[in-house]
Amino acid sequence: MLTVENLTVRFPTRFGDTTAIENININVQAGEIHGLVGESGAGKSTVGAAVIGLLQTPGYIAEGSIMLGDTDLRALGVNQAHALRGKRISMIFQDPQTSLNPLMTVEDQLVETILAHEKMSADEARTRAIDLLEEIGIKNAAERIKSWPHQFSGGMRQRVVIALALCTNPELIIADEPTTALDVAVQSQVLDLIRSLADKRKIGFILITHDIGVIAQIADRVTVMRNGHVVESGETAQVLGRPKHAYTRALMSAVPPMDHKIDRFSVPTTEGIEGTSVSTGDLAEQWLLEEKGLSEGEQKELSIGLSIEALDVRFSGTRKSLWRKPEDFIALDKISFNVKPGSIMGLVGESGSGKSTVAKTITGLITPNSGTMMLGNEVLPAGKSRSRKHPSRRIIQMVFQDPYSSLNSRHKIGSILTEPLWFYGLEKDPAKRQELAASMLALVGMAPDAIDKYPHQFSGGQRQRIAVARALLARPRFLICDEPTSALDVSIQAEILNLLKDLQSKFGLTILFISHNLSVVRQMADDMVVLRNGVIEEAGKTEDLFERPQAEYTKKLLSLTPVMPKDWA
Amino acid sequence: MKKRSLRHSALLSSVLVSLAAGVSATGASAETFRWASNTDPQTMDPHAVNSAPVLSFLNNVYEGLVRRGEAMAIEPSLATSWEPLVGQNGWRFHLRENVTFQNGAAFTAEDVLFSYQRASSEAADVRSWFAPVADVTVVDDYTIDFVTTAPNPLFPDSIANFMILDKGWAEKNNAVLPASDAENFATMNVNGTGPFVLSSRDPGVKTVLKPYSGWWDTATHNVTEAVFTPIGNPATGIAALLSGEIDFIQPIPLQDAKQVESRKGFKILEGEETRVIMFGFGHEHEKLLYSSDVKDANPFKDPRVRLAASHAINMASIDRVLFRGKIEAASQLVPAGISGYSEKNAARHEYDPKRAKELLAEAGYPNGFSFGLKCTNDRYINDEALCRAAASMLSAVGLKAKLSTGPVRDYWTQLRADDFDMYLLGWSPGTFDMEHPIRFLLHSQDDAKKLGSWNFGNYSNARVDELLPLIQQEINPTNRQNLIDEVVSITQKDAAYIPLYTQPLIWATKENVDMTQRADNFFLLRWVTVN
Amino acid sequence: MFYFIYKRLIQSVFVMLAVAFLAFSLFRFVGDPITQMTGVETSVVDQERLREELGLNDPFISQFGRFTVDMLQGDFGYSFRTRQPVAEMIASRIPATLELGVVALLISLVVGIPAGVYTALRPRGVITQTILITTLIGISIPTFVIGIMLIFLFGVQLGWLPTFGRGETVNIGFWESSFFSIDGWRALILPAVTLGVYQLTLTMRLVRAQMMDVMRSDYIRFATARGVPMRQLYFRHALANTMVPVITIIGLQFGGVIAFSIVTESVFQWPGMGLLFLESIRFVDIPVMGVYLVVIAFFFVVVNLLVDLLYVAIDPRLRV
Amino acid sequence: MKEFIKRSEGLWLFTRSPAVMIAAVIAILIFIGAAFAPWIASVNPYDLGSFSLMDGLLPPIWQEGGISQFMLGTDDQGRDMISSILYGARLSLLIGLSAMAIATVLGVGLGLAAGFYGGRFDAIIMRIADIQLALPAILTALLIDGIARGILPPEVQQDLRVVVLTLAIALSLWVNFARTARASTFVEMNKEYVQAAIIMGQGPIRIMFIHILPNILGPLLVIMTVDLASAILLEATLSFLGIGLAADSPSLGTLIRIGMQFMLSGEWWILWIPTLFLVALVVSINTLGDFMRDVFNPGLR
Repeated sequence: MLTVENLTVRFPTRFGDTTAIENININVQAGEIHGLVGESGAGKSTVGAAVIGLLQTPGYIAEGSIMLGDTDLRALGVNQAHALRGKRISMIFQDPQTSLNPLMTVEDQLVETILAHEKMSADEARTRAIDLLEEIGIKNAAERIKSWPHQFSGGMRQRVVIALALCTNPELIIADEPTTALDVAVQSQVLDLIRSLADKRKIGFILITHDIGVIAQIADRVTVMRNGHVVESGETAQVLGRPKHAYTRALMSAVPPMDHKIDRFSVPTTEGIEGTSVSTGDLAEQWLLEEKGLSEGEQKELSIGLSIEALDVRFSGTRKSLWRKPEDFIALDKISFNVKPGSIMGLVGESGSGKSTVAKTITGLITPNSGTMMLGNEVLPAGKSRSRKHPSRRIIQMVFQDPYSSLNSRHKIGSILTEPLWFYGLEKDPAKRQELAASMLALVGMAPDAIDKYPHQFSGGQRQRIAVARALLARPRFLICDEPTSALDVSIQAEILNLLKDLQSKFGLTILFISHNLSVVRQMADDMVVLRNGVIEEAGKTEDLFERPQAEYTKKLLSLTPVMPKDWA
Repeated sequence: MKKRSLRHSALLSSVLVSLAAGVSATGASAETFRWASNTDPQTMDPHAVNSAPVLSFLNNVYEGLVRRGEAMAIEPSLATSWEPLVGQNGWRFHLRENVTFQNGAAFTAEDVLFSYQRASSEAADVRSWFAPVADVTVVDDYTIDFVTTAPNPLFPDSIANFMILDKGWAEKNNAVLPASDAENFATMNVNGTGPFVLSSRDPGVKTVLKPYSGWWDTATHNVTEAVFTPIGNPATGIAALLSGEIDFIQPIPLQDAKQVESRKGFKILEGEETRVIMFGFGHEHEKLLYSSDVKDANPFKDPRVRLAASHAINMASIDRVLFRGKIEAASQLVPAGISGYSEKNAARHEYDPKRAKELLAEAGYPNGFSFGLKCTNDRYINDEALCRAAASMLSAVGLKAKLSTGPVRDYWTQLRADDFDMYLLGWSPGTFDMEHPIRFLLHSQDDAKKLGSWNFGNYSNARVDELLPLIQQEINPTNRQNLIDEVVSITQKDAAYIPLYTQPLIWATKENVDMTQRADNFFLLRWVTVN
Repeated sequence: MFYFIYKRLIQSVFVMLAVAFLAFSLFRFVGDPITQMTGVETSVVDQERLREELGLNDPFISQFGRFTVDMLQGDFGYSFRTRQPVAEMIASRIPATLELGVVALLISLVVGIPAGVYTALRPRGVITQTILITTLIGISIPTFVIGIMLIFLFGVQLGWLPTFGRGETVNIGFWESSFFSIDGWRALILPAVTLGVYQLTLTMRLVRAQMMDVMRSDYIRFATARGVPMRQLYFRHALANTMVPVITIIGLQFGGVIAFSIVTESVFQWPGMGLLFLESIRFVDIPVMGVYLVVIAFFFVVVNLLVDLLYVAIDPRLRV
Repeated sequence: MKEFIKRSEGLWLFTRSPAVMIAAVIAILIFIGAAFAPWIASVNPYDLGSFSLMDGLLPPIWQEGGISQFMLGTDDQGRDMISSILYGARLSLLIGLSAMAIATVLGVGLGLAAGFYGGRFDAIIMRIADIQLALPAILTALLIDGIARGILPPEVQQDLRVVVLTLAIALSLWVNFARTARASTFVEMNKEYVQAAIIMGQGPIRIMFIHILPNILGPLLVIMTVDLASAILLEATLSFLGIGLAADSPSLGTLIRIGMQFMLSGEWWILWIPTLFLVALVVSINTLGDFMRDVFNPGLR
């Protein structure tokens, strides 16, 4: 049905034209879900945009043909192409939060889209819209259709988005990361919906995603892309189960398995990191170990634990009326857990479960309503009562989720890295600070000359390494990693996870590892806690929890996470 | 505008102006006469405020015992004749009979007495006119006596703007006294005996007058309705005139006169006001306030320094460039034509920078000195430009003037606070007699006797102080002129002030309108004819 | 939401009081009302007596207290210059200024929004560049020069429009309006254009920037991807979403319009509050100046409140 | 050279937009002319002794009566127009730049603090901003002018008019900066680098100025250019309303105000030459501001 041949897209820049994708061939049949997988920068989205004719200016199609049935999409005029959009090809975007016009009701948007393509009365369009909503699984659609987008939850919103894409019975839907912003439970429902639409309505899908698990779960065929080229293409089971190409194999091996724990990830390719002489990191290593002159083994005994007792956090709600008191929102409901010295504790939960609130409370960003926190044997003052000079400010360090915003983009790497040394008074001599920072970069696997560059000159994975280096330069004993890899590609994720593991074991760090990704936690954590709506659902040894989950919620989470069929791996 | 400049300047104004020159304005309607001025009369109460816009406007509605003719001379109005009282100081006025107010009430001596009481009350701003009056007595319905404390030959001249209200009307409407803090009936309503009656008033926007059919005098105007609009921005005013929306405007900026005149259908009325523009000094200050080099002395105490300043000013070039040849240089504090003007002392200190430098050297300042010159920028025609030019001329002889200009709203306050070294002042004698400036500007300051109240620098000369009462009381014109000549000669020698020029009057009107331009800048509708 | 409005009201009162206080304190420095109120021949003694009567010798705080208390009781005092009640003077001038301001604002919206949309959708076009440069030149010439230029062009030269004033007005109750006569409208055009040109440029540039931003948003891309007609896309989707920030700025600008109307009114002899205020400054008419400022602050506060309500009307997310 | 230009996005864009280049050339010429006015101008228009009324009202050289000594003619005082304009631009730019600088420091400081602390502090700052917005610029100018006159000794007042005017303009412009800085700070506050700094225990001053400020400079720079232009225009307007500078030390605005008197009298150059100059200056500053916004916000291109 859709045949893309030799598609090449170029973007003119001040350095001349750059090629975004080159010689892409893709074939999608009716009722087929065609997965398009690859890491960021692979050109997946450009393929989708080129097919629907919405390339970001000034990009242009340099070569190739795109045929939808008998229609040559490249031959269409501007108006014809626009008329075709929605009618025969539609598209779903990643974030349901931003995909809907916030100022129009769902009904308006549906009716408008239907009327744009079909000759019918507004009433008929409305009836059709309601039917559509029913079909994609919105209950009480006749009522709900009058709502505004913000009145739907994330999953429901993505359903509305799909309904909008379905309005006029398109032959092809391009779904660009349709579930990336969703929790696992919702993700699974949306994927089911897509599958059933493909089967029932015989719609062809191009499913663009970086999540190999998702592909494995629903795609019929898959195309693996890298740097604008097709690496491998074919039946899903064949490509993922018996990959021919080395890249695909490496990619598969970087995916953390859900069903067993592995020691280290085998890293597919390098960003030119391993090549740097590891010996330059010796200085930093020595420095990290030299505290009180202990050897590597003894250092571990200095490890510090954290115990949390009945921690309760409430946020005051917005006042809705003059006479009513605002209702509090309970973020954490008297939770207690214990992070053993020198261990990694995993904290798992869906969005809104309170994971990040835990991290913020421990770091003092949030003042809890009640509860105590003990760092080692000492009480950790909470929130605002923790003085700026409190020793825990150094002992507890944090690695954030978004490597793009966690480094100040206007500061050089050197100044970012030496800041803790200077600030905590760990090293008085500025020259030594530079030296140490450079060495720490080597320790986390980066070239020491990065010190003179700015964050934007690095990729996400490299930035996350820098963030880890910054945390280490405070000589921490306790590290909080809040979704440290969720913004990264799977191969980079593997590298960072390896790095964290290595450092943890070498320096006897205690780590609180926060993630929504169960398979990652399984690889990383000794113990884990499952959090839901501010309440601990289950806690225990990681292996026990995965093998013998007790709580219903944990079971559900485990069952919904897309996994690759065992025989593929 | 020169024809040539058109070819060279593609800029809009020239084009506009030149193109417009060919378009004739629409003719003024004989029915309605529209005129504009830059200030709205702030009240309709003739006694509340002693300001030219109010008095000028109300002269169309109210009348006094006497009035001024086209040439400023006193002529009978509500009084048909007057003579000095016999046996005591003062004047007797014989009132006109068969005069009715605009509400129909008859005019009698009681109304004059009432108006006197009203105008001399504490709430009246014009009460200073009646400072010499000891008593007023009604002799009969049409005769009234004003008794003065001393012989006062000028008294009838000084009350030309003393307007008569109807006693009954004022009492009925609770306007016995001028409004002092709140409004009263008379601030927005009128009831005079004059040629025009107020038809509607929207303060600051529009005031409409209609002829009063019961006026005692023969109307020489042909105006059936007169609409007054204040227009503050001079350019807007000119535009309104040129577009035909108004028939007459007073005053216009003098640099625009040529442009208006060059257009078909418009003309300019030029004349001289009675106002003399002058510089004053801080005679009594111990030291200069604004000097950067002379800190602890006041060179202006020395008449030679003041004389030097006077010799430094080139009136001819000020006239040519700034005033486009429209001003008359002044030698004394009143212009020629005002009673008491000293023919004997008509010569100005001529422009002589060399002499000025010599005088400065004699006074001990061969290199001059710096000082502050204070000026208004919104009070007199071209006041700011004048001061800039003067400062430049003074600097040329070594009198390095630091100019500071500001709006008039706090200018007098600064002058009263002695916050100046040298300053600009314009003076128009309210009585049209030389005695007026002598009393206000030349006599030593004396708050109790209300003398020298605008003599900010406190110029003080014992002989002048001695001469003022003599002048005030002298009935014989020749003797009186001699006394005045003496004052003028003393103050000229002393260079008490530097009189500069008489302020010009530039009015613009449609060509088909005839009117009289009076030297006090009053515009009276009764002299308007629209052809 | 009611709580929100309630909070807003409290804040507004505070803002107005503060403006009144600031305003009042500045009048002490503007000049001396007495010398402006009296003629040249008035003696110093009489001036002093008048000053005492008007309470100008009282301590500043008691003057301000009296001013505030009187005002809260609805007594706005009397003008020093004309002796008329200030409330009446200002009230009679409000319609002129408001009508001028509203029409100027309308011009800026009616022209500015489409121009902003156009220049956003065709960012590289010749027309766009022309519009951008012309408006830039328009706001670079001081308002007073533009006003006089327009007067001479349309009033004197072409004779199409009046050069000053409001023309014929119609009274509707206390409201004196120029909206109900041809003459009134003709008189309104030039000053409104003069006043509106600056706002127009601001509005246009703002709409343009916002529009360009919105056009890149996901929901516009999604709407494009499902083939919503272009016209609907631009005007229903994009423009509506542009409006939220635009309204804020326009609301703030209304204050600017009223303030800048001082210049426009003085050039066109437009009998509004600004003209009255300028005259009041000239004559140091403290009561009028004080009330003017409070009225301005009141407008500002009301407009701000309206803007907040308008937000709620436009954006369903704010309707809690 | 070409490679060097390509390395910087801004420079590259610059070389590709002729309008921006022209604007830059004009702006630079005016800035240089203004900065070096005392060395370029033939006379010092502020020195009363250096010109003569005798030379008054001479037209530009290409018009009949013009003389080569005064290329663009003279005003009613006999001042050379070129010199007046150069000195006027100098003063206008001085006022504009310092007003902008003060407004920036004040506005950005308050906006940063409001965004950083939020809550009650933010509310108070924003209400102060409201009060400022409710006071038109002319009134602020009157207020400052009045206070200065009330507290300063007379001999310095005249010299300080520039300061007074600058302060008045700065006060009416700071709100823009405060609002923008506040909004941007709110955005930055949610970024993790700020949280990292807070967690470390760094002081608020350091976080605000070392960490946040460099990240919000982009939009502020745009406002700075736009406000520089408005400051220059505002000064002209205040001058028209009679609270500007004295006529003997004119800024561009004052020159235009004075020139208005000659709109009809035939001496067109006294009004239109400074106006043309002001337009050129303001348009080029604004064009550069637009260009900067485009560079800082690539999405708008």
